[in-house]
Amino acid sequence: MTNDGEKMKKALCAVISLLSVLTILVFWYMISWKNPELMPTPVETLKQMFEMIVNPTGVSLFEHVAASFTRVFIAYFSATLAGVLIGVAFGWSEIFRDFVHPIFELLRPIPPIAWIPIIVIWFGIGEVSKIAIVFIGAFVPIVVNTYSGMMQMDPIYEKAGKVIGANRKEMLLEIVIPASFPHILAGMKTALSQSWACVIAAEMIVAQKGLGYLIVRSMESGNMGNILISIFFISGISALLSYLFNKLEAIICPW
Amino acid sequence: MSVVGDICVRNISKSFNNNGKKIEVLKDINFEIHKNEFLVLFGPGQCGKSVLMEIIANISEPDSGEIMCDGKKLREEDLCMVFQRYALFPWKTCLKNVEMPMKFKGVSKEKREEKAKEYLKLVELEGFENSYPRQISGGMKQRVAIARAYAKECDILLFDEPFGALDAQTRYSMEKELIKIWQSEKKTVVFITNNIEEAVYLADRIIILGGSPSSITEEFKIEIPRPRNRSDQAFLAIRKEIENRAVHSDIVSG
Amino acid sequence: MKIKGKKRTIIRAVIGLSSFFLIWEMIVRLGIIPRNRMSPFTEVIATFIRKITDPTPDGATIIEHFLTSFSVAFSGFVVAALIGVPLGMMMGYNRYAKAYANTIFEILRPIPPIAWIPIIMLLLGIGTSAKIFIIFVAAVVPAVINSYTGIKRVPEVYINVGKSLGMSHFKIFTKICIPHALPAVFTGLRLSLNTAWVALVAAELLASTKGLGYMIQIGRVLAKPEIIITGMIVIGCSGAVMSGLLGLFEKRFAKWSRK
Amino acid sequence: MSEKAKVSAVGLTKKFDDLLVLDNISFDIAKGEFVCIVGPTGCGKTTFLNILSKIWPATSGELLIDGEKADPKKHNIAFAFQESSAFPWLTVEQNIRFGMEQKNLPKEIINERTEQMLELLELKEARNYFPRQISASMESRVVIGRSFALHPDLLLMDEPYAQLDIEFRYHLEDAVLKLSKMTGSTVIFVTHNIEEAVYLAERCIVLTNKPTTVKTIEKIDLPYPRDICSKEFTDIRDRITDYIKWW
Repeated sequence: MTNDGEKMKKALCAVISLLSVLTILVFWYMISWKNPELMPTPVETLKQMFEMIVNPTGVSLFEHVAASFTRVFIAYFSATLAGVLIGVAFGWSEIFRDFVHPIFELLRPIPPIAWIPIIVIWFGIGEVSKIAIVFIGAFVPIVVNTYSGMMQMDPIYEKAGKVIGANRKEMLLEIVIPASFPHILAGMKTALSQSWACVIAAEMIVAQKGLGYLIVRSMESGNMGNILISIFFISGISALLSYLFNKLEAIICPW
Repeated sequence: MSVVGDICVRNISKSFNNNGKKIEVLKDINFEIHKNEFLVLFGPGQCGKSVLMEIIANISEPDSGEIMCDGKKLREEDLCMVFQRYALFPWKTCLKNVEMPMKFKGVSKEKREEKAKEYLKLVELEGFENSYPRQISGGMKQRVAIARAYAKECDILLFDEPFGALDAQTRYSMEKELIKIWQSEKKTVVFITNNIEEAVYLADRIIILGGSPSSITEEFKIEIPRPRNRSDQAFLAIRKEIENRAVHSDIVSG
Repeated sequence: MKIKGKKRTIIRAVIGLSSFFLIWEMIVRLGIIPRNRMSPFTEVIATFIRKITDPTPDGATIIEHFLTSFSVAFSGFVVAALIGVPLGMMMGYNRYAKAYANTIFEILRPIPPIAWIPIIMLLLGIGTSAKIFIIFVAAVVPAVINSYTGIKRVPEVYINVGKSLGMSHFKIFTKICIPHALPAVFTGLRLSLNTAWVALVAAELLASTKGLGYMIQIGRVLAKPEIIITGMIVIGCSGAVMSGLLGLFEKRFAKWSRK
Repeated sequence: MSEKAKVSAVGLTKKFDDLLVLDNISFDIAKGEFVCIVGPTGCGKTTFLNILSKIWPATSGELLIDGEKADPKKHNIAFAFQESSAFPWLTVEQNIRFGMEQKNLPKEIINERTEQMLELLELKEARNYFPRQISASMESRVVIGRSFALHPDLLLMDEPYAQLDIEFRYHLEDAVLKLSKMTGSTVIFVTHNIEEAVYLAERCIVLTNKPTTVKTIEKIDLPYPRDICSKEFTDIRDRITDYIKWW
């Protein structure tokens, strides 16, 4: 492919991807044209969003976003801490693995959303129950990835460690954990998207504030505009977070 | 703490059970390793050379027999090993990789950094202290691994087919370099290879492993003066002799 | 020590699990957690057996709940697979299809599947077809992405073999890229089946008259923990069984990829 | 350019943007000739081979087979790559048949040649195994079998068994020699190992460092099978080594 042929092909692709964004907008217009009272046109939604940000009525959009964000923040970091610790314990100590891992495997298939009813009964409808649900959503992938990272470590590292005189503690801290770090990060990335899914689900079912709550309230009042705006914020934030995560990952874990 | 006398490997046997079936790999191996000698263990592909090496390095336990030195069991602090697949830690720079054995021995930070720089100079890698293993070539990675082995400052160095993954020309340069380092800083070396030319180029003495389960079949003393020329007649004569006696006898069709 | 190792691990697993159930039983029996918040393990088992035939108190037997949920989730999954896999592969094969479809996917991907439920419910109501559409939208994303990466990650050396044999671009795609991508496609299908199952439970939690999601929701409303836990166990087990079955399928089709 | 030349390169040059990699390479190879290409480590041999096999287009210059422009669709070009290129989803037998099926050879010829290759390369018992279930040396034999089964006009081999144990190499070298004589294919064999080149080749093309060009072409007229310890062998080997020696 000569250079300019290549450039021309790339330009064509860019045009086509613009075209696809266009199709979404056209599709959106079609739906709103078909049932106007239910579905606002993209322009109306933008105006509504602008309106909500500039002079909010009642609970502002910002507060909803902040509520959801803090819940994810708290749950995600505690889940990461607990998940990595337990994942490493599974990988490193055979006794802990033999006794506790079967229990983890028993509870793992239950999706985090299925925990909502029982958690609400246990912790009521306060902040604790929502954070608990997000915690479960983030905790499981981190444990799974940390554990598999340690199991799949190349045995040559263990042999090399032994031969250059590393004792058990040094082997764990200096060799095994760094070697499984890429897997741990992969687990944290999945956990990030899972946490966002869980916080929305939890808020949709039991909350007074948060984007999930805003969506359900708007659903009941048939305010599609609000739903679309909240979805825009949800996907925007989680896309931004995973983008930042990838950048962070490239810096701290290039191997 | 240094190793005084020779090392003797006494009737080492090892077998694995591969889902029920017991496969004998090594059958009472006996040989001596003399002080500051460059000993090469030669054998065809899967004849258990690496298994024997890991037993010497006590990474794995033999079924029977032991490895004695100065009257007591050879200890891990007395030896270090270089692997075919380098085994450098990708998350550490070359300098930090070489520092690790000293760090595990509790050497202070400045001292080990300075010593590590010295060892990198020994393998002609000054200027690469802060680059990561992924940024350097296979030959250079192996030189860092050799520097790391020397950094442990033990008396015995074990090499498990270290140049197996390198192309022929890089292999020639690494062999020349290894002999240069070995002559400048005398250690007892046990070197595994399945390449006869490499064995004759490097060894003071060659021990041939063969048969299955493997046992010592031959032993050759190489008196050619160093640095050796791979095309001179004496070199080629020995190489031909080993080839006839050791290799063709039991070439296993792969 | 070696042979004993295998047996020892199994013994320890049994001890671990039985102590888990024992502690669960004791906590409730001894009243550490009050009866209306948690029911003991034995009562959950009893409820499970009773519920196989008895529709009270949530209006349907477990089997009816399961069948409702399974039929909706599975049909949504099948549609997602039939559309997602070929679309993903097409994206891998032709750069213009990729430019078109990939942009849409990059926009849809960050939206959590649950967030689709309100939009679709408002537009299509809360009937079965609405739920199937919800599950389709949720399940199609992993199917497409994994099929796409499966095609894209074909090692260059295999493609070069095809080129040196003078094979056409299409033939390389069908004879080399697709067979190599099969294991990745199956991983994608397993992921989308799991996503389908999760989206189904979520949809039922929000609005439904029958199904496992409805069962655990009603369990909460009626403050009957044993109903909730039974529902959770069935959801968990059926999810695990389905992905296990898919694993067998994969073994059959892509057995070369296993050692 | 003598007519009888089966394969000839005419002024092959390759530039990546403005980095000159291949600099005006020309040579002629007769039908059924076994030619080795040797060069210092990292002298762009793989780029050279990818151009020869038309996987990459040359910036300028031509490759001719039987005087025509070489084209994978028209001519029979086979390529044994360095890293193992047996398809993991096909069994050993299917792998060997794959090349011939793509060239739409008649059924009986495919069956006959497949049996022949399985027999010659001692892969008979492993015919139904997948590449992941057999040893590396057997896998490289599958690739060699697949390539020779085409009776190719031009067979390119890029150090096909570099990663193998040394003593398998002797085995495979003899197998390649036997097959090339039997199928009468013109072989271009690339290697870093000068001893291997002198052992195999009728003629040896020595390349320079980047930008790669032909330094010299050495004729090796020793009878087969050659004794690597004989005086004449080592003299030729030393002469070629001096062209390349960087260590």
